[in-house]
Amino acid sequence: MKLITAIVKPFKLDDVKDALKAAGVQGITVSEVRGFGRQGGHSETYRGAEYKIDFVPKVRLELVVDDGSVDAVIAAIKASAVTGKIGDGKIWVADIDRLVRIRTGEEGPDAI
Amino acid sequence: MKLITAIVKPFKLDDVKDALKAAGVQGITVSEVRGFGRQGGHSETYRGAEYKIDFVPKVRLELVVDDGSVDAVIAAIKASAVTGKIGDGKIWVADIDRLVRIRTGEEGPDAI
Amino acid sequence: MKLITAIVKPFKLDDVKDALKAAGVQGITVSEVRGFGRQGGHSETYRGAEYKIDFVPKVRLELVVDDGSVDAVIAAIKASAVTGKIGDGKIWVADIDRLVRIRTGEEGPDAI
Amino acid sequence: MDSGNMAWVLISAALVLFMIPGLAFFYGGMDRSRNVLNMLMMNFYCVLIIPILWVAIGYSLSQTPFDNSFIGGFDSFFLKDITAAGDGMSLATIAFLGMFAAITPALISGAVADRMKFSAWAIFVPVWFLLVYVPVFKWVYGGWLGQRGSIDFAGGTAIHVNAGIAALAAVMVLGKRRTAPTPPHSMPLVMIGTGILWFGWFGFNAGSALAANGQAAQAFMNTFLAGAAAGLAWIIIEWLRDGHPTNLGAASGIVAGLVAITPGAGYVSGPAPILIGLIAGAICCYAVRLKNKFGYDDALDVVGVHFVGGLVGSLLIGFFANPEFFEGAFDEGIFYGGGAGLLVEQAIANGAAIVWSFVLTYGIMVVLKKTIGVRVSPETESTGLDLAQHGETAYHGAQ
Amino acid sequence: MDSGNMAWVLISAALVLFMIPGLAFFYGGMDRSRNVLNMLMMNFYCVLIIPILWVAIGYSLSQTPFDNSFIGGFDSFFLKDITAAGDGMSLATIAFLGMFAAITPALISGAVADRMKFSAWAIFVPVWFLLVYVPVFKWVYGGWLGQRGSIDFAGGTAIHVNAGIAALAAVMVLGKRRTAPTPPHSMPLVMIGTGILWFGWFGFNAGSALAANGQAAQAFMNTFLAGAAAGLAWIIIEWLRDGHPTNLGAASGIVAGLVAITPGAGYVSGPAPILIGLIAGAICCYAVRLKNKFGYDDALDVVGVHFVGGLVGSLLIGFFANPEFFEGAFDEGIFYGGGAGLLVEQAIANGAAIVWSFVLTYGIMVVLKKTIGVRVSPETESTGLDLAQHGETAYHGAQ
Amino acid sequence: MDSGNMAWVLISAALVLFMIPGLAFFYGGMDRSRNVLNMLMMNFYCVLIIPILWVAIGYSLSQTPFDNSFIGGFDSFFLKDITAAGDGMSLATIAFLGMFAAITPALISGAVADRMKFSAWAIFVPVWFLLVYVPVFKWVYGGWLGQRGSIDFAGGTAIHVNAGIAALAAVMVLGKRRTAPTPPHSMPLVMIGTGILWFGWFGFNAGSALAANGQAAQAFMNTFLAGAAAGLAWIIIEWLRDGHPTNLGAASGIVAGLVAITPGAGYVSGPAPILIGLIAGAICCYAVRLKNKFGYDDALDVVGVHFVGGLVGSLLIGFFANPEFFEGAFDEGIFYGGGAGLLVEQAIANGAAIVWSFVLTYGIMVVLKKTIGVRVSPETESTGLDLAQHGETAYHGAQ
Ligand SMILES: Nc1ncnc2c1ncn2[C@@H]1O[C@H](COP(=O)(O)OP(=O)(O)O)[C@@H](O)[C@H]1O
Ligand SMILES: Nc1ncnc2c1ncn2[C@@H]1O[C@H](COP(=O)(O)OP(=O)(O)O)[C@@H](O)[C@H]1O
Ligand SMILES: Nc1ncnc2c1ncn2[C@@H]1O[C@H](COP(=O)(O)OP(=O)(O)O)[C@@H](O)[C@H]1O
Repeated sequence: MKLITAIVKPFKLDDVKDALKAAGVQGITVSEVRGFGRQGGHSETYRGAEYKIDFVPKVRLELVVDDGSVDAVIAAIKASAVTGKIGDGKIWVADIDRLVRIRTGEEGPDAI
Repeated sequence: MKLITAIVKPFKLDDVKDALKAAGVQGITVSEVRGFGRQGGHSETYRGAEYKIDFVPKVRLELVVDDGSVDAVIAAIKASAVTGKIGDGKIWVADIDRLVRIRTGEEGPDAI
Repeated sequence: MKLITAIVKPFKLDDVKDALKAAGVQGITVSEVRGFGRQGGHSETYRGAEYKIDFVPKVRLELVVDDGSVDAVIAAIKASAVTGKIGDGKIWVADIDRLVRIRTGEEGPDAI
Repeated sequence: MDSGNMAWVLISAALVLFMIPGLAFFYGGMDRSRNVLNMLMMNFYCVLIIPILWVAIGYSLSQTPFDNSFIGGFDSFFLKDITAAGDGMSLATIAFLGMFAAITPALISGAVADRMKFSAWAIFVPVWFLLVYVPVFKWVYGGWLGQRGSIDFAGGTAIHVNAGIAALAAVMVLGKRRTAPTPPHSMPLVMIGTGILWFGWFGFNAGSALAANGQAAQAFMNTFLAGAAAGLAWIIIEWLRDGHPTNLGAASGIVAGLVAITPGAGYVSGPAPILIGLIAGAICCYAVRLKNKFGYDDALDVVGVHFVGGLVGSLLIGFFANPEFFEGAFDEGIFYGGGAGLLVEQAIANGAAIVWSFVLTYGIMVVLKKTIGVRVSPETESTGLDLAQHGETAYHGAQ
Repeated sequence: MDSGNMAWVLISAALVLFMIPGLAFFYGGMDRSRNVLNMLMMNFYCVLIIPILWVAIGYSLSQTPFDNSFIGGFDSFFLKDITAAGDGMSLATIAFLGMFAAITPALISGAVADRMKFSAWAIFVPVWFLLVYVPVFKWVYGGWLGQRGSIDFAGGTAIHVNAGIAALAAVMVLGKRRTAPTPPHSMPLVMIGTGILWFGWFGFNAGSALAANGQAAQAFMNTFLAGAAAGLAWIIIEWLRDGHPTNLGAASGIVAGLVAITPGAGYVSGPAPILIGLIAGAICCYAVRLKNKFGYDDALDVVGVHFVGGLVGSLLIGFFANPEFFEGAFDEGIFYGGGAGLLVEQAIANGAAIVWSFVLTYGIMVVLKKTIGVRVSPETESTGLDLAQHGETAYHGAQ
Repeated sequence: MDSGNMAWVLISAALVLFMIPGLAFFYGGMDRSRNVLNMLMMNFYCVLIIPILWVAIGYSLSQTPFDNSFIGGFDSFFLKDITAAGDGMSLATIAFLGMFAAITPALISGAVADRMKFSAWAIFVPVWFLLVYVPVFKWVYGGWLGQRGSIDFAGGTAIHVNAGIAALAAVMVLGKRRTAPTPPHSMPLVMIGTGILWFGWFGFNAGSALAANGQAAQAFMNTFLAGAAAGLAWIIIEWLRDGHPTNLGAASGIVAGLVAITPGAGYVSGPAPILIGLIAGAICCYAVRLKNKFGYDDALDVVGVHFVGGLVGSLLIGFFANPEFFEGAFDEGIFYGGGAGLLVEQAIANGAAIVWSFVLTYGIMVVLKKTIGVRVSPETESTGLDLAQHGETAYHGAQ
């Protein structure tokens, strides 16, 4: 099994979720994060003083999937999260040894 | 060393923490996340309009443990986080190459 | 490629970010987390009742880097995040199979 | 001079001023977190620009000479000849009315949320004030609509119907949001706004007696009862229909009831405010869903609450107006044996205000659209107006 | 008619209305984030249902005929014969008193936080109002307790002691929360509530003079000083005992001082309000810990602050009552040479209110428990009342 | 007795009390989330300690005997001989003035944010009150500065200039923050504070007429217009200079305008308040940047807004003072043909206040620094004052 982590633009979350659903994904864990990258941050001005905000809001998705689904999931995220503008985010994949469903104790792909 | 990630119901956090403490765990990192899964979301109604909230609040725990502790930790989480109702969450385990304690520079299991 | 995860004290975030920039890092994803560890929590008192707060605020950084940069990045984080006081945090490293830049579809080290 | 009346008008004016941030929080809490500052700014902006315009020219055009029927003149340009000398009561009254002038365009902001360029809003507000608010105010208070015999105690027609129908015209030109509506980002902020609004509304309605007298007491009592009754009606319907009584329902009902009692606040009595509240609360609870049927994107339900609530309340005067309060100056309500005369006048007054406000607002918006544009870019709509339009972010978390 | 008195009573009534959201925020901020909307709703609900009941029947039963000793009648059913005619002062006064009626059950909400079914609350409030508030109010104001010679200027016995002891009875039936108490989810919201409460309390206390006169000025000054002194006492004790002066301590002390000065606000003077504030602040600072000793789960310390603060303040009148303010209508306080007579009357009045309120409240809660049930499900208690009871969530983050 | 005046003074006093939490939220919202409670506490503390000191000794020292020029005496120690008897107007006035006494040191808190030990603040406030506020207040109101012929209607010199320059002295001793300034942690909280401040300021300024008369109406109108004009000026400058009109700009401009109109509120009329607002808004919009040039760390711009705004407003009286309001008691303003006499007196009055306040404040801070210390530890500065100084955390998220 693999853990796919994706960093996307916050306003794309709904699109990505729908695309993943359509691709058959049954579980996702999402968190609010802030990203620093090529996109650069922005500046805000309060009483004429500029504050450089280096970190911009992003959303982070984590999905555990079985090995065979990785390509489809990545494709779905790419298609739904892309705007073509800098800062669209990343997807990375890591190996998972073990997965447990807490409710039933099931392990492995059954637990996905 | 292994990185154990667990997604649990927010109101179970204290129980899980206590169980992990009892199991000898010395460090946990926790974050607020939102989960999408079989549990489904809920709907909220504002001025008669229904809003489907797909993501429900969850808590995410990360623990780096030495290889020998994985089973005990998983057992502790399972026992303390379970309600038997859908949405209890997942536990997954990944391999860690290296662990450093920032304060001392210690590495490996000593740094846990 | 490697995924470096670091847990640091919140007020050190700016220093760490600057150190990582200086070390040539081009992307970081940051999240607010709460940590439980040797540092212990703190207690707060409301109307004379003590509340034990076990989890203290921490910041979690994630960076995907190529294998050759791991040491430099760890060194940069260590140097910039250390206060010498308990609770300075951890750094851990895991293996990444695959990395995709959503905007361009680039994969591997090019996508960093 | 009567110091009690002065004290009452002054504190009432302050209460109405306080309603403007109250409205901002009521709307801002309902909005999404990346647009809340734009919402607050649209409201606060009204109370920066309108006061100046009001004393410069608005008061004059909308009131003096008092016997003009359609529009005033320049007699009181910059409050010429109106001083604190004598009892200062006219100065106090003008300040009080200035608060109404400021809050009326602010009401519209809720409809255009999430997509209107602030530069367009910055022009819309003063232009709308001069072309729509000022003449309608004149017609209703001393002008032809008032002279014909319609009643509007504290601004049902002149303020709520007027702003409510303008909101509809504005969103018809503006178009729908590209992003889906979201649940309120902060219900506590909504409730802070609601609390301030109700509190301030006692000044709005009971202050409109322009004296601390029996009519003020009646308007006060009515403001208390109608807000309560409408809030109750709304949550009961919700409970039966949707399964839950909600905070937003209570808040919306309270506001709907306050809107509905506004036109008749000083002219109805006994159980009338309760009935008006119950009716308005129930109707508005359904009216806020009309936008789905008709397809206009009134983001925070300005039409469903202010237009509908104001219209319902204004027409109900035709039934409930108690002649005790105006000694023959108007027809009594149907329930006091007055026949349909007053009801017809109420309909005419609202009809005239609706037509004028709708047409002019539509026109102003079209001109703005064709010139500087009225919508932010799709990207700004996605990423938030606060940062793009104001260079600010509402909340900066852990620091 | 005296327009100054009218202005003062009206603005005071508005101030008391504003206290209800203030109380909601004070409690809501202290509550956990998944239950804050339930807390707000319990409070706002009171000001939807009680106003209607108050004018329908509550005022009549609790006041007219004025010479009844135990309960009024139906003479003023739906405010029959009470109109704005003449000076309208009685209408204003009834509105003012209606605000008190609305806020009293709201006080109880803080005790039952985190576990009470909203449907049970929705029935509890009107029933409690009719069976407990109305008679106790009558007894104290014009009824047998007042006739015997006890003093309650703005509602120490009738409101704070009454609601405070009811809170105790309610939680005894309701039982303890299954979840551990949590620190306040938003201290800024608590402080917003505190600010509004203190502001509004000037209307509550000084408005109770029902005129803008010297007694009102004295009650105003006392409300200022007692709030300050009690807040100061509380944070000093905290600083010495716990190592830190806290915002919640300041807020709690202020409220405790305001509660304690309420019964005597118009009857004490000189340094008395400072002493009453210091004493009440210190006692309540310890009293909020009693629940741990006795094992009742008064979530947000309604007993420790309102019952204890109200009782302390009411008994202290027996010492501090200055006859200058009532010319023989009551015994003077002990420090004015009056003997223990007044103190005894204060004890009797509070004793009677305590017994009646406790017993009836307990009974109402038991009946509710046996019929529709008073507690939410354990699951709702774990996952939050806002969503389960109201279908709403207080905060929707980044959108 | 005039009940209208009494009603007006009492409600005005309540409004000023409400400004203190308003100020706390205005400042607290601007501060970072880990220090917001310390900011709130610094403000609330003022209204716990000062009221007691005010009636104990402050009023006496700063007013009676009225003909003292430099400092009062002990005649009114604990308000001796001042009772509610007669009309109670003096009691009401003393409560009203007590609110001013409480808010003045609170203004300083914004400058010392993020680094001052609360224990040092707890001593600073009462000492500063006695050594700085009390004498300057005496000099301005009835003392030598007033006798010479300077004007300060509602506290431009005595309050804003006084607190503003004290803020400068305090931060010079305190030193700069170790941590970089941060953007406001909650702009909605800032705007809640702004709304409350403007609302309350009508009591502050128009209440200072101490009667509900024409002068109060004029002060009210001026408070409305100057706040609006200054807010408008600020956001226009921002829009042109920085590219965006901001909420914080609107809020800051409103406050700057309110500060600037305070000294002349009851003595200027016609378009003067608009001009004063525009000028003050524009100047303060630039003045808040001075700290960068001169290197003092005035965290939340107390100097740039209160000192500069107060001074500008006070000097502009020299131009705009309308003799109609004081019948020869002072020189008329230059625009009324009065020559530079009044302007010179204004300069002298402010100069005297500035020197006294700066020197004494500097001295108090140095003594505190050398004894108990004025700064929190570097670690506390990094990790937050709320937890270290108050054992509290502002927000507890999902629970
Ligand atoms: N090396 C990296 N490791 C972890 N997160 C990264 C990395 N690079 C970028 N990110 C995340 O992806 C987001 C987008 O990256 P950015 O460089 O701005 O643009 P792009 O995705 O177009 O390359 C960043 O805000 C950050 O959250
Ligand atoms: N494949 C997955 N990858 C990542 N997180 C998942 C996955 N499936 C479920 N989760 C997380 O676990 C939570 C519970 O999952 P759910 O399917 O609702 O019920 P259950 O845990 O009983 O199977 C989800 O809300 C989500 O946060
Ligand atoms: N085994 C672990 N797994 C995951 N996170 C940990 C672990 N141990 C510590 N942490 C994180 O690191 C933080 C600091 O750890 P702590 O034990 O307090 O001090 P130190 O870093 O000095 O060893 C914790 O608050 C927690 O967030």
